[in-house]
Amino acid sequence: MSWTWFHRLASPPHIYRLAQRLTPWFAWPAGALILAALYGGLVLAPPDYQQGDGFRIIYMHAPSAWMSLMVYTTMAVAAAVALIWRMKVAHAVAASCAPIGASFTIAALVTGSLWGEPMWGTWWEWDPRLTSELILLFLYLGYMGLRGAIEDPQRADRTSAVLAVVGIVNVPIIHYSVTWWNSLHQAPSVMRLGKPTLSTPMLVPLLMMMLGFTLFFVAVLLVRLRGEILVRERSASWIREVLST
Amino acid sequence: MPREGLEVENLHLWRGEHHVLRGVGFALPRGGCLHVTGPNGAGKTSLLRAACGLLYPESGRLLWDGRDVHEDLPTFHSVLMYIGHEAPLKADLSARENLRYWIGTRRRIGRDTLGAALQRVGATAWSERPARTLSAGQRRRVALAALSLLLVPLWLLDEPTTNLDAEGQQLVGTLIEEHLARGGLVLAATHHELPLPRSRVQRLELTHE
Amino acid sequence: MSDTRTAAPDAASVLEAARLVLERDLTLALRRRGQLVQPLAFFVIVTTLFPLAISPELARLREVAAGVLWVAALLASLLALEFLFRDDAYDGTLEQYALSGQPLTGLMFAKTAAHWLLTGLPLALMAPLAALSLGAPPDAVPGIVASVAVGTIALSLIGSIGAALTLGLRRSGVLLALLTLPLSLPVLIFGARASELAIHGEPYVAPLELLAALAVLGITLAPLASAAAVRISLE
Amino acid sequence: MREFLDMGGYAAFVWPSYAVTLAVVVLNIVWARSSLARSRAAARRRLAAAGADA
Repeated sequence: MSWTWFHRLASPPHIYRLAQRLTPWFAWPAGALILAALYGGLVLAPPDYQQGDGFRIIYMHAPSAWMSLMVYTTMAVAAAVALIWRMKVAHAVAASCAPIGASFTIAALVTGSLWGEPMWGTWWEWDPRLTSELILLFLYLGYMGLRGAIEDPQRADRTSAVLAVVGIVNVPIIHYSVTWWNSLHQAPSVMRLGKPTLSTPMLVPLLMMMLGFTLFFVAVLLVRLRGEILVRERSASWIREVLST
Repeated sequence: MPREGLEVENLHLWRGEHHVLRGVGFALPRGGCLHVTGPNGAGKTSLLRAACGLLYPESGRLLWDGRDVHEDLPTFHSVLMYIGHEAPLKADLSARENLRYWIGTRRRIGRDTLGAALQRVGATAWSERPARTLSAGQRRRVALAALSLLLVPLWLLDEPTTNLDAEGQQLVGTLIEEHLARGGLVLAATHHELPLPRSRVQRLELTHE
Repeated sequence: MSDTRTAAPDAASVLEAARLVLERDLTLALRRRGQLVQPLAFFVIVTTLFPLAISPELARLREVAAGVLWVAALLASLLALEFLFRDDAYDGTLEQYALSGQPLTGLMFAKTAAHWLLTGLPLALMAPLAALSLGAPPDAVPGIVASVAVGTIALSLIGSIGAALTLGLRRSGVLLALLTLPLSLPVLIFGARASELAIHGEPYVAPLELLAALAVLGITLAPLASAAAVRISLE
Repeated sequence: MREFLDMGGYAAFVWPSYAVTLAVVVLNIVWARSSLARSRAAARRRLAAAGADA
């Protein structure tokens, strides 16, 4: 059947070795991109005409916010694949995603708050994007809480996968409702925490940082994935081989 | 050429870190009865639950009339009846009500049919009492009534004779024999003897290792 | 003697099965009224706490009435969720549902419908009383009843997913709240807005329609998710 | 250099946000490696237990 290549590709030993081999190919470019983007963002980019040097927080805030959503989406897609085709490797991917995504969601919230204080004069503003980010953090915490609370590992995988899929259906609805709610109550004097209009020397480091973070995510995911595969694997022969290296 | 009945091939099942079923296999033809025995924790209940498609095995196949049951579970479920070691009765409902709501989700039943089934298991006297007041043996009898009401081919019974008096055990034997005679299949897990002639029963012994 | 090669010839249809599931849950609830009254009592108590905590001035209370009403309704419906599947999971009823050969999605829908009839609908009928005590004008009553009634449909459906996901757990209360509340946020926003507009005598159709859209989306998707979660809990 | 560190008066906001985010980056590396190490140790223990059985 035409599925055999797919199953061989998705077989745990194959994925384990592939993850091991691929990690440096993502880790080093990620490191180089992040360093270059740091230099570009902190030194080369000119200050914003309105926010001065304060706008440089965007190089940390926006990529973190991007990560929080991108990782959640990855997790939900992996969970759906795992549920539909009963693929253990996909469960391992979903399990690896959650702590990474949650940590970057926290970073996005903290940097958003640090950005808000000089711009709005308050540490927390019920800005629609920050509020959505906070709800996203709750979704991550719920996912990890559910996974941690179920003792049987297989059931934990499958139950939390259902939650991840339910969550991703809700993310756009939550974001829409929060934006709608905010538009009702917005005081006109408050400046939106938004991207200032970015000139090219400002934009390039931002895109580099986002790409760097994305590659970094893949690298960390590959490392975590190996651990999660080992936990789920029963066949001893290749584990013995892998552990001896 | 598809064979009729239930076939289990090389079933491996894990519960967490425990390798509970290690390559279990058997074939149960129409009119056949398989008695699964073994000490506590040997995986009798797990085997039964895997055989009705509730547990998804790590490897191995489960065939009904030659077709993999996991390809179409609802159809497979509509030919089987599983009774666990506790009858699923609500304390606040009477035996009759329990039976109506339980079997009614699968088969249309009239009052008379229900009454006849209750009489068959000797429940007429207490069929209107809330299940809360019933003894373990009486609850088991309600489960037997459910079994006799639902004329599906495959019965999966977990400890069918527990808590029953001698007469109740004999009733289990009679019900099974009638079922086998009309071409039904029975898979029963118990460490007691089944109240049936030995010649009618295949045995499958599960061990710890 | 009947043929044993196929399922029973007089097999029940999904609708008949779902109707029986619904009837059964309603019968059970009526025999156990205490459990039925608890969420309602909770709702009333929470809404009476606010005047004591804020001020007895009706003008001030009116400003927060819609929010108070909805947070209390959300928590009250959450309170009732723990009982939704728990007893059925313990005594093996869910197992029988999963093995009935009927689509489990349909039976889950029936159970959720029963849950709404037993908590959402009474809450919608109680809500005007609470709103009046918080200074809402009598004209606001239809809007409040409509928004709470429609909103609790969505809440029951979202809640059924949470309840099904936490089935295998010994202590599920806090986790159930952590899973359900973020997902319920849109319902809270649209519901509170509809009630607020009703209290201020303004047209509230737009948020009510959004609530209805959420309820419809929930009706189509939530039973699928809770059926999947229930099956997994039986593994 | 002084001027750079001052960030046009926004130093108190810019540097902590860089510190927090980069700390999250570094912690992710540490956590990922330690989680892999833990899983490897657990797998080794399981293999040893299985070996003792046989």
